[in-house]
Amino acid sequence: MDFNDTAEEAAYRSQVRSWLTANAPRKSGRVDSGLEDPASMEEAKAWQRKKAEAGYACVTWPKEWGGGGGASWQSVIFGQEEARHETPGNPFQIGLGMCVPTVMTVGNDADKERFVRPAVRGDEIWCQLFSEPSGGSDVAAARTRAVRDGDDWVINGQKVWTSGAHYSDFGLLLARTDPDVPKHKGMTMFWINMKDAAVEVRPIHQMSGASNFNEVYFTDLRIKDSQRVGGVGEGWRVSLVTLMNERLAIGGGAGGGHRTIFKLAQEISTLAGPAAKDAGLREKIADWFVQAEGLKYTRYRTLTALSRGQVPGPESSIGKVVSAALMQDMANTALELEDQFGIISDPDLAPLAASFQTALLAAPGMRIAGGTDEILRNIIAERVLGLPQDVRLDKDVAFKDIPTGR
Amino acid sequence: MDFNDTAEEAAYRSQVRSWLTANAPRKSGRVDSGLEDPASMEEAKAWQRKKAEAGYACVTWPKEWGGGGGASWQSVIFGQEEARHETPGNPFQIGLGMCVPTVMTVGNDADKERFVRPAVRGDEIWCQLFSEPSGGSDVAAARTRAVRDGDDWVINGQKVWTSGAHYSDFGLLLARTDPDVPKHKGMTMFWINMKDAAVEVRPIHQMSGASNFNEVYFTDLRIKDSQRVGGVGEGWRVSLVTLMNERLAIGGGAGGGHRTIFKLAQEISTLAGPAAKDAGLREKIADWFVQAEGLKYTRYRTLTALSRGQVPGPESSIGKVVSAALMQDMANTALELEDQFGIISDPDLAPLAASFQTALLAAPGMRIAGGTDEILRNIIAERVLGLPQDVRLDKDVAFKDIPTGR
Amino acid sequence: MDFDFSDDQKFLKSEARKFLGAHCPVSAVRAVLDRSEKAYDQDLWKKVTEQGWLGAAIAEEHGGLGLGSVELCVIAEELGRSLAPIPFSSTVYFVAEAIKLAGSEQQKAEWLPRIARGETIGCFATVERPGVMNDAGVQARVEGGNLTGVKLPVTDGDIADIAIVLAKSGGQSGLYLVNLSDSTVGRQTLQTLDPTRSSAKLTFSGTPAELLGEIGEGLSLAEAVMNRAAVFLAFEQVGGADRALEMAKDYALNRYAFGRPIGSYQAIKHKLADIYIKNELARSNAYYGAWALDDGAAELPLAAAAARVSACDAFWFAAKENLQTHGGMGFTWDVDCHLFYRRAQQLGLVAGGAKAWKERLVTQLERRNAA
Amino acid sequence: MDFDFSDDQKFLKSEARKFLGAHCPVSAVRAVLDRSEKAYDQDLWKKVTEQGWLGAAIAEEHGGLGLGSVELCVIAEELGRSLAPIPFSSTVYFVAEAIKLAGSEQQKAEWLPRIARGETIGCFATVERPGVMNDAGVQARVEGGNLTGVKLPVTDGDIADIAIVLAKSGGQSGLYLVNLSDSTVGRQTLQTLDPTRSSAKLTFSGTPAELLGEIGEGLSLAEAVMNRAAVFLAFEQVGGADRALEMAKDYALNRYAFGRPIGSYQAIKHKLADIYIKNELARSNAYYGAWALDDGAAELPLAAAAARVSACDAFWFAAKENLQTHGGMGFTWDVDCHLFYRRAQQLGLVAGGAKAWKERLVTQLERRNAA
Repeated sequence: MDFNDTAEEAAYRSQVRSWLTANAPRKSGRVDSGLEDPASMEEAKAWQRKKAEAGYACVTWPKEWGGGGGASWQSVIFGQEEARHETPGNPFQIGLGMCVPTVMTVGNDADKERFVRPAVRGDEIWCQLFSEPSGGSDVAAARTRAVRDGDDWVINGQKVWTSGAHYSDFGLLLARTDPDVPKHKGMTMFWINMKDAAVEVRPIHQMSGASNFNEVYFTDLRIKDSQRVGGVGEGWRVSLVTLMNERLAIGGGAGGGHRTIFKLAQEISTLAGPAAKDAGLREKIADWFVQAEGLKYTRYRTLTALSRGQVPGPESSIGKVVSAALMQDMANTALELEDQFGIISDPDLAPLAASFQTALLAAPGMRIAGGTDEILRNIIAERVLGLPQDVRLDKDVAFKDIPTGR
Repeated sequence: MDFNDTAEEAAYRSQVRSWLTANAPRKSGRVDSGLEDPASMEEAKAWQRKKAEAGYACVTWPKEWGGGGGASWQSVIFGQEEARHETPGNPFQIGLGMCVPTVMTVGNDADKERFVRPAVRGDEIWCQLFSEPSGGSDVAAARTRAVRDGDDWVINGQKVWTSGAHYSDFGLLLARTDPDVPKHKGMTMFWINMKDAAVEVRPIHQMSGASNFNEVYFTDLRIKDSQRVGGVGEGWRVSLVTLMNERLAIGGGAGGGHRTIFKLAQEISTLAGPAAKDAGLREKIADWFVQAEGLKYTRYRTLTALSRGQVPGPESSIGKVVSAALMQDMANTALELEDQFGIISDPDLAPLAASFQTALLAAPGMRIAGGTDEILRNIIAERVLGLPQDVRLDKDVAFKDIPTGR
Repeated sequence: MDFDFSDDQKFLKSEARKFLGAHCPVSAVRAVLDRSEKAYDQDLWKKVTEQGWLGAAIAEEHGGLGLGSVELCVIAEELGRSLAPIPFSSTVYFVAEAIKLAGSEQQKAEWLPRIARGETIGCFATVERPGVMNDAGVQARVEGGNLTGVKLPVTDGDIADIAIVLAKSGGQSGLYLVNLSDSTVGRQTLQTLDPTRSSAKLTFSGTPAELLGEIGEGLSLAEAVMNRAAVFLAFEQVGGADRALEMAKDYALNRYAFGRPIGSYQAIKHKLADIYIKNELARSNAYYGAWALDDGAAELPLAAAAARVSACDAFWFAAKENLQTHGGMGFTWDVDCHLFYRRAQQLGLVAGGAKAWKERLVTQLERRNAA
Repeated sequence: MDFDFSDDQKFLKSEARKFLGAHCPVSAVRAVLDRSEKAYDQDLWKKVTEQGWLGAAIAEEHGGLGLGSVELCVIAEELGRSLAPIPFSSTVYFVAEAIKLAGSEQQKAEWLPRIARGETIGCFATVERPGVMNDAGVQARVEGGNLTGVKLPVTDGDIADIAIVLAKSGGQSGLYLVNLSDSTVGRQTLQTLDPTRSSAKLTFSGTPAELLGEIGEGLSLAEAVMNRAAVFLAFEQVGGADRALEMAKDYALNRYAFGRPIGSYQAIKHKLADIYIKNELARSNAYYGAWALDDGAAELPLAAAAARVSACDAFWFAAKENLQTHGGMGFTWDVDCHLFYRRAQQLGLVAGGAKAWKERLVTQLERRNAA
């Protein structure tokens, strides 16, 4: 148990630091918060290219595919150091974290040759087309149809909750190729060109005002059979490869919130006196602090496992469950402290630039996107603790016969 | 919306008050907390007899069966007024609240003639023999076997969680008469003599030290077919009559706890000063208060419905869910306030005669006995809100083929 | 004892539900949400006026229906269910109640009939900065009958005709009645969490102001008004929470996942049972508040605080868990969950947040225990 | 960076688990619970001594193994898992740590070897009344080297050979080392929530007492000792919480209701997932505490408070929900759930309750934020 580097780690870290100091740009905006923003997208692509050229883009990937050919611990260190700089938004996460690794694991040689290097360099962006309106948490309920037509497939249907669809070049698509067999057996994975005219992307207007997600519609989208990723009917198994890679993407935490609410408390009075001295608030701050710190050190444990070359398990699911609820609770508490004033969401008037009002409107999405609280608890219960699945009525019947309530 | 009596109500209340003042004994002990306590049992029986003679024992039951022949609102008023006196323990509740009403609804004329009047007078006490070790929350999983033998039935098996089995004269027994049909169809209800030598009662030692419940074993207990309550195979439907009557028994609440913890807080310091001024504790007290008051007024609403002759629904299930959790939370908070001292459970040393330590050990039982938190939430979801039952794997198979994990 | 609405009150309730079902569908609420120039639903306001609801608890001699507070509670619950986007609470629960409570005969005769007729929209302006309403927070001053200062947020301040303003004169707090048509009044519409209820910053620069009640009693009168408003608001919150529960239930019955309705999963069932429990407790506490208000009982401050604490908890929980039950659809703009999520905050903050009310509740409890 | 146990530490952990599995089955804990004359498991104490665990974190020059604090944490976690009914925490986390922290060379040389050899059981006696440990609560007095006063509850006070007592002399607080074999010491065993860990009221009537550390530093030293103990206790709590989760899981897998294991119902699955989440957070916070302790880091007070707050929450939640998962069997005497429920309270209170530690945590945070 040691927070200090070994000599080898220290040497690598120092090399990374020098490079970052010399090369890291200042962030001028966030790509993933807006819809279309060519300037910040260009900035993001430029930064990715620069990292790729220095071997820092995908540190552990083989050099022949554009990666750094390095060890897991080097990837961890680069990530820590990069986080100390203001870098551009990252529209490459889904492609490099999930889609491209799937192509690398399951795809054919031509696809690997064609896609990996441009993705690492940031020249091409990918999105993941799994979720559907009728499916929600149930990815295997996909209804988007792919029908064989000679050497082509013709695709019709709709995906939803697709991050970055509007700026993506390619998409990894899970489609139903046989509705007459049980749901997990009748799907196939494909890659598609997002710029095809038969693909329509519509932003989803969220309650927070942002549009981080899209609906994607396919109308007679015609693709080649060579765009298949894995065998016909193997779509579910391929999707598991993709989703397993998702786990490895270790997200940031909800740390520091206690500092913000402390700042608020110093400016505000309760009926009994200064809010910063209010024992009720102080207890809550302590509770939030141990949760945020607990998550932080849980991530350190995961990073330790990663840097030892181990694959972290589903236990990293706890991060979002804890931090989303914490964010919602903290925002609500802050608004209670602001009392009548709390309703004001104008950043020029509300305390701390309305950060708690913003958090209040964003928190519901946090508790849902990327797996609801409920689904994540199922995952923990089943995959970590080994408890049985709930009774499944949808496993051994033809997909078209599964009850849907319609 | 009025807390005041109508003229008729006021007249009845005044009559009840005079009678109670003249007749109510001082309570000298609690029957239901101990195992064998002939003195307090005698006291309880004497009080019941006195009430029966004055028409106050089962206010709404017909006079010919020993009741008061009164209206629901009279029963409500009598209950309110009796609660203002220190009366003996009540070992009759299960009999008069659940078992005897079942006999009255389903039983034959001879049984009614034989049992109702003595029960009202407190001469005979009943217990309810439904739950079994393998069943738990699932009453229909009863395995106690009743096998037909000429004009008799022979009973073998075990019941559990039977309140008052040790002082009861009779029991209402749910037994399996046909294991080859689905679980809900193969049961039959009987009444049995608890003093039969083939019935063995063993107290259950609870973690709190008390023994409020028993195990009851039947070894070749032989009873007459005339002791059947309802038809063969009708046991489940009869048990629903019993359990529906359970709802009508309106329990007491968890009110007043906030007063006790206030008292504690006045004697104790936190790191920041007097506990009674601690904003964290004060917020909790407010939360507990609104829950306890909310329950109290919910009961008033139920009483209003009762006094209008309506049958209260399953919504009264909320009482125990709320008050048990409240009790556990309050006890834990009180112990945290007492800090290191909180571990002392000696009533002579611990604050407020160790009432919070006692509550801490009793609370787990409260959250379980009479329906766990989980089962009560199912009941609310299904019977109040109309949500579907969970998937049932035990409905259309022979009882003996239902998976039990053994 | 009779702890339920009377038959007449139940009839009023069912009529109110029918009326609002017809005249205040969610599309009417969305119209106010989506069109920033639309501060409230003027058609609905007119129709509500015609129903006589504005004057339900105003005496007949002042042009009202002369019903009791309980009847107003019945109406409030239905307004809460339907998220009515009108300045009802400001005008009726705050301003009319303040005038009934503290106004002179002349002030009552002048303003209550206008309110009952729907001619005058009112607003209640007490705070100027983040944090609870307290003496130190009152910077607005009245000198020589003229008010100077800034108040924000003021619900319906952008559309109101009159305001009741908490201000100080000679160091003592008072409530003042102010005609907002005066040219010295500045108004700026505020961006808030719930655009279906408008809010403004009001600036007074020597605006004529008329005392309501006695000087020195401003803060305690404001609190007395808030106690009354808290009970009515609790009914709106219970109405909203019930509707949120119904939305969640309907969705859970009709949305399928893994081949069965999500309402058959315990995670959803128990969540909805918990919403039901909180709603029932809130309803019962609100009933007690209604009784205390109608009866003029000494318990009102305690009963009002209990009603408010319970209702804030219930509506917030119901709104956020209804949204959660809807999954991805829940946080889109087009699905109605966020309307309830926003309104839960609006109602939870408009008379001050639950934290402050818990402190008020416990202070009352201490007094009662000491007595 | 390396935020995990080393291979050696993992080996120690697995050996400790095997050892306690063999020598501290639940039946050994029950023997102490059921037999009031049995204050602790003397056989186990002897065996633990032979393992060298008492001196794990005592320097070799003082007869210990000279391992680090992290190794002691590893042992603590396994002791917590097995609910070991021995005076380990009092003797090692409190008394040995206090002597290491504040003792003179002579005191160290006198007592640490005896502790390491298992000859001396220690106890830590700070409080006299309900509420947090503070200056006003210290009534015990030392005059002329003799201690007079009463301390309760004192964990292991009935079986200890020496006590470290918080008392005042000339109005200043100090920690005092007291030999309990003195005839002026009165001992009364207390009835507590967790009879598997004994506790006593100690009465001193002019008992010889030797200063540990400086006079005037008593309270701050006691807090420093509690910071150290809090980290070790957090590992015991995490161990207990993990075992409670395993019990719940095993029961949920094997208990059937309505034809399927109760572990297939979401109410149980999500409850157990929530226990897991709290346990993992507590483990991570405990790890950080262990590092801060071992490293002598300035963050120790904050890290210790975080470890304790998180561990108290986790063990209490795991213990009560494990019991709940067991249904009716859970609250019987014969099923082991209540042993964990009791121990969760014992460990949660023995170094002071979570509420006080939250206040300590936030005070530290304020200092850090100000720095």
